[in-house]
Amino acid sequence: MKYIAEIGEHEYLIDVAEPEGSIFRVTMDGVTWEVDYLRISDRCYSLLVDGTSYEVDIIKSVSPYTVGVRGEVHDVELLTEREKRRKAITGQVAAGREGRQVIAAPMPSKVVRLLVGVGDQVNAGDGVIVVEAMKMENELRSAGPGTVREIKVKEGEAVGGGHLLVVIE
Amino acid sequence: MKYIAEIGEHEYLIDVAEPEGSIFRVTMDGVTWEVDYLRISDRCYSLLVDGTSYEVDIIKSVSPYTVGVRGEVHDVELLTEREKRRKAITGQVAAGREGRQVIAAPMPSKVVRLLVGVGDQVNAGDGVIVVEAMKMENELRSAGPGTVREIKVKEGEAVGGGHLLVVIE
Amino acid sequence: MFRKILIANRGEIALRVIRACREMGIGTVAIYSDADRSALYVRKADEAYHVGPSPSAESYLRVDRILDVARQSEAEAIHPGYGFLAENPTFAEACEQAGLVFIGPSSETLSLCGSKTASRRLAKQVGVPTVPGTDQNLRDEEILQRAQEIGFPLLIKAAAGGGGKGMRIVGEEVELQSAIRAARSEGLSSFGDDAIFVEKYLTRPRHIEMQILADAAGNTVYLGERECSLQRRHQKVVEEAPSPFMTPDLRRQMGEAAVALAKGCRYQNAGTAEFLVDADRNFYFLEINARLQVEHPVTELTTGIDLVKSQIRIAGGESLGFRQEEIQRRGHAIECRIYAEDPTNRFAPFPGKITLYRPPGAPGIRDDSGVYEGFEVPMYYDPLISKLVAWGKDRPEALSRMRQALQDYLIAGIKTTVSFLCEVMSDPRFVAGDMDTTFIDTFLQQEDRGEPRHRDVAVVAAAIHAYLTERERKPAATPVSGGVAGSEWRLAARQQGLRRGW
Amino acid sequence: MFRKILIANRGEIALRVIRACREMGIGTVAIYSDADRSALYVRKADEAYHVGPSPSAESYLRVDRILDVARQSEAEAIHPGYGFLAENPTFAEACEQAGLVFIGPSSETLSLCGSKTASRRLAKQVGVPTVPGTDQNLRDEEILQRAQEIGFPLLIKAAAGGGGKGMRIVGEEVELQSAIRAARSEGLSSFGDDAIFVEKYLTRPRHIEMQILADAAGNTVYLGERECSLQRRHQKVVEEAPSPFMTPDLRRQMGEAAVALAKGCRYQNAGTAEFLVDADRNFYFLEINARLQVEHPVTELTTGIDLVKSQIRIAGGESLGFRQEEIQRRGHAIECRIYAEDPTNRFAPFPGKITLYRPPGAPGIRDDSGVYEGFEVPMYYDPLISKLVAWGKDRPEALSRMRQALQDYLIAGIKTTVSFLCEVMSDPRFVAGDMDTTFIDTFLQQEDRGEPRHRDVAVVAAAIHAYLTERERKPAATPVSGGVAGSEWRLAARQQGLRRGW
Repeated sequence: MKYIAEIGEHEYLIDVAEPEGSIFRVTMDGVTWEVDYLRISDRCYSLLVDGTSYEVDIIKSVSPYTVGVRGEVHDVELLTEREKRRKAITGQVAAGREGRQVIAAPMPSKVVRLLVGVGDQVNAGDGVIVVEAMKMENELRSAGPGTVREIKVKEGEAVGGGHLLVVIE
Repeated sequence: MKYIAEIGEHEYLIDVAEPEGSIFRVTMDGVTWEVDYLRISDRCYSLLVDGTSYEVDIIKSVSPYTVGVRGEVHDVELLTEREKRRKAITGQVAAGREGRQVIAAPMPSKVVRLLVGVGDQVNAGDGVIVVEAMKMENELRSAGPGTVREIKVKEGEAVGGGHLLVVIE
Repeated sequence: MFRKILIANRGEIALRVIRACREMGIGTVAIYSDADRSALYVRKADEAYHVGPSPSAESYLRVDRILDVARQSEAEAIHPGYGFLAENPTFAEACEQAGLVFIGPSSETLSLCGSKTASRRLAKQVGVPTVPGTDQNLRDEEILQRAQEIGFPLLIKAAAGGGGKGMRIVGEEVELQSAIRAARSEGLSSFGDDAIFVEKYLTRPRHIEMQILADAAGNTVYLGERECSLQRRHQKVVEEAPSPFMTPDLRRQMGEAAVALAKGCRYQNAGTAEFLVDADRNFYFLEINARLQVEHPVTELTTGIDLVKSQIRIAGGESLGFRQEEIQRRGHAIECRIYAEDPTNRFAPFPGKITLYRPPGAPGIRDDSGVYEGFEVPMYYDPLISKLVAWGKDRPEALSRMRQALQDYLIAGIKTTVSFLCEVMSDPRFVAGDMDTTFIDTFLQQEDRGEPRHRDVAVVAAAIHAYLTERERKPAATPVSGGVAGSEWRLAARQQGLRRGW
Repeated sequence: MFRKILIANRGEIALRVIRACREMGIGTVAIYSDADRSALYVRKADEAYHVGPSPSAESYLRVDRILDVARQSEAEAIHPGYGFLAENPTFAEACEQAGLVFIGPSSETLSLCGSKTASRRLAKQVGVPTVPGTDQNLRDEEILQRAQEIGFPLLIKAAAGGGGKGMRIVGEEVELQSAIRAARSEGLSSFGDDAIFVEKYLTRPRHIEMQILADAAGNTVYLGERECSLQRRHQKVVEEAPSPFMTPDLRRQMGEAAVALAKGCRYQNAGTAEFLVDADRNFYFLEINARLQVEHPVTELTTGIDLVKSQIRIAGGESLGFRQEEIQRRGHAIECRIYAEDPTNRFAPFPGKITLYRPPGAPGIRDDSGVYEGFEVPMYYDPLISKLVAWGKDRPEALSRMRQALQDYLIAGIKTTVSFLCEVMSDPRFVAGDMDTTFIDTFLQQEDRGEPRHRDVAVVAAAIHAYLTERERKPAATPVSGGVAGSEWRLAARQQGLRRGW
């Protein structure tokens, strides 16, 4: 199975061969790693690589994967070649639609104040909406210029994490 | 849903009504318990009964259930009426076959010595087979008199927990 | 002793009090809001009662409902924890009137400690220094005169000010006139009030506090200090005992000051006197926290005294049972507060469901946590989810244990401050014990946080996981081995087959 | 200090050593057999190498393979843990010859401590009492004479005996002649040898041991005793420090005896002198355990000294760094050994897969465990899976904490001794500190273990669980609420709907 891995600004070509028993051979940019693996639970692995022992936790189990290893946390985007092509196209489309922005609640919270109305012009950095969680207010800002197209919530409303709040185009 | 519960020498008639929201009404020998329940995980519940809080762990999830509550561990056999009838019949059959005994490995272990051969007569308390685990030998004995019908293992063999060792009739 | 105690709080501190009660054989009554039905402390209490919807104002701050539950459950005393109603004189009084013992100081003492003016007056009476200055409105001439007495640098503050507005630091006398004008004008434009006052400006002070215990007979002792200089938004993030800055002499002085303050307000139960300490080891009293502190475990680990059980015993009328000179401190303890906050997004709160939870455990490690795997951290309350505490025979040992414990602490599903605390624990200034209240802000401005070392392994692991996940989706394919599940015999056989013999 | 240490052991003690090394910044090399590929310590080590099949003789006892791994991984020292090769002079010597530091005493010292005769000789040399008697074959007249010297009660033992056969307790002189005849005859018929000897019989002695530390320069200190009288099949099950039976004077005497023994055999590193103590507080040396003891945590918690790190420092050539009079003990610590054994079936070993695992955590609680949820406890090794340790400012506090911790400890899938230990902790004789080496056998003969209190709740819970399990099997039915999963908003709404308003 071939993947393109993106981590920070780094990109790797990955080839995972069918495992033999407990041994995976993973080729990464031409270098082959021989990994003795053991699945401890759904989300935890014990990996032995040339004797070096790694306990690895898959903190987020869909791409971009979040991987914990020896106290470090890494976000790893893994794409098949087809997904990579699709992403490139989508990226172009998104770029073409210039600044369509969806502002979502970063965590479960309560809408404290709407700072804009439908039709308002906003610039990059302008405050759009204020949400509150754990007694802290959090002002969500526009990443770029645009016009407020939709407001999906009311003041005082409680929303879950990821809930759509405002659409700006 | 109606059950017959057996715990130690005690037997109870149980009726579990369909829950309303988080409230279960469970009738036990005519007395109705109102239980505010919350499932914490597959095997763990928080129960509030008239304000008293119980954290309950279902240690074994098939009947007889093993239930942990406030440091106590209880084995609870739960049968529907049909299962109860079936068990009564099976029990009679088993009793009718008088002393058919299956000796199984109580835990993963190694067979150290066979103390009997096929066709041997044994009495209650006679040693039948010696198994070893964690450097301790464990002699398994016959619960009643009979003749050794089958020996399913060899000396030196490693067996899993529950593995059939010897059949005595 | 009490037969039953109601805990008027939630989260880790409710659990902490429950544990103390269980050890003492005292029954526990928990209260919970809608959001906390699934909380760990509700399961661990002997009894638990619902007191209202999720917002605190409708549940944990509802004195009437809490007293109803106390009556209904026949509790004899109420432990308020910290926060919520812990320092509320009205609540303490309501308990007293309902015939319940409030585990804390009297309502009169709470009132005094809650008033900045009364506290300063108390300090003056018992001869404990406060930050020199005045909170009264002053005329320009008065300010010029007071500035001479206080000395420079000093602070000009708008009386109605806040959040840094209407505040001017004055380094030398020549700057004074213009600073007065600026502060008055900013006060007027921002708050509609040009009243100002002066206060001594402490350059990079340390925040050090002193724990005291006082019984009903007036026996009052200090248990040593806690260094709490590491703060963000006036919220403590790391505390330790003893302070690396402390000297035996200063400890005695500050301890005796704390005892004098406590005696001066007829303090009963556990309390903490907070001080600022400048680079010359002058200390200035700030206020008394008239309750159990969040960071009480570092004192427990160094003195061996259980503060919660002491609180309950004192409230039950028992005497302290030990004298000042019998208190022995040993070793060093550090506490890291684990908050549900996103360090990569200006520490925005991050409630949500904990999908993986693996707390550390090792010699010297204590984790006062209120959460578990599967728990939904509510958005309504303080983001503190756990207090990780490490004890060592000295500061380096405590630090090395804390570093390992933080590295082992796995919390997924929400963002937490674990990785941020990991970095703080390795900061050279922190390791040297060189900190003050500006430490965290300075630390956060540093860009260089070191290169990750295990990026490659993370990529390989992600690839293996993706491969296996894909295979599971197509169950027709050859089964993939390597799971823990299944008989160990098979595992052994497989591995033997794979390895070349020795 | 060493850069890398190989740990020639498995389970909880391997993990314990790994943690000490991590704190010291020393790299760790683990070894594992087939059965231990999935063990926790393998994941927590920096490196891990396979050394053979599951049986110890083919893996953890294979000196050649272990030294190969040490060379391959460039380890500089070997920590042997306890058991396996820990007290094997051949292994220690092989390490020395391979240029590796063996973290323990020299091979000569190990040889001496491993010989009962040499140990008794050493004790005589340094003037430490042993159980009076002789292990030589004696003629009848000699026995009559020695019996007078030793006093009654005494023990006649067949030299070739064992397991109680050929052994007679003699209470008074008149019984002596017939006892001699019986012992000789039983010896002859059972072992084909009528040689016998005499030994003083100690009525219900206590087993108390003394921890020592000795550095390369010969600085030797004692860290206080451990009470280890609670044993089953000569296996310790509960240990504590200090002993409830100890007096300051006896402690000093036994401590000085332990130091004299250690100096007498040029002991280096951590070691333990084991003694029997009779009701009159006479003590008799048994043997030196020339390694880290399983029960070392109770000494660590009372002295504040990390014994594993001390071992490593001493092996690295560092001096102790403290003198006898600087050692301060504080409070009380108790250890309960959690074995994978079935207390309802004569404590038969019970290996298998751990399906649920929830270790306790609370102030004063330390859990030295080597397992996790999902781990298959192998059948090949010692059944010890965890050591639960409680510290308190005094014995009652330590005990109350231990009771709560045991009650909170959930291990499912295998049988363990947790519930048995729970009962021991509440036994009136144990609570009173009145124990000796016969305690556990006596305890097990008691019938009355108290009525369960929560049988009804268990039945109700099982019924609810069965109901829900049945419902899940028929997904067409109305969905049943009550799960933690899902949005908390829904949860809140549901509960509000259900409750009558306040």
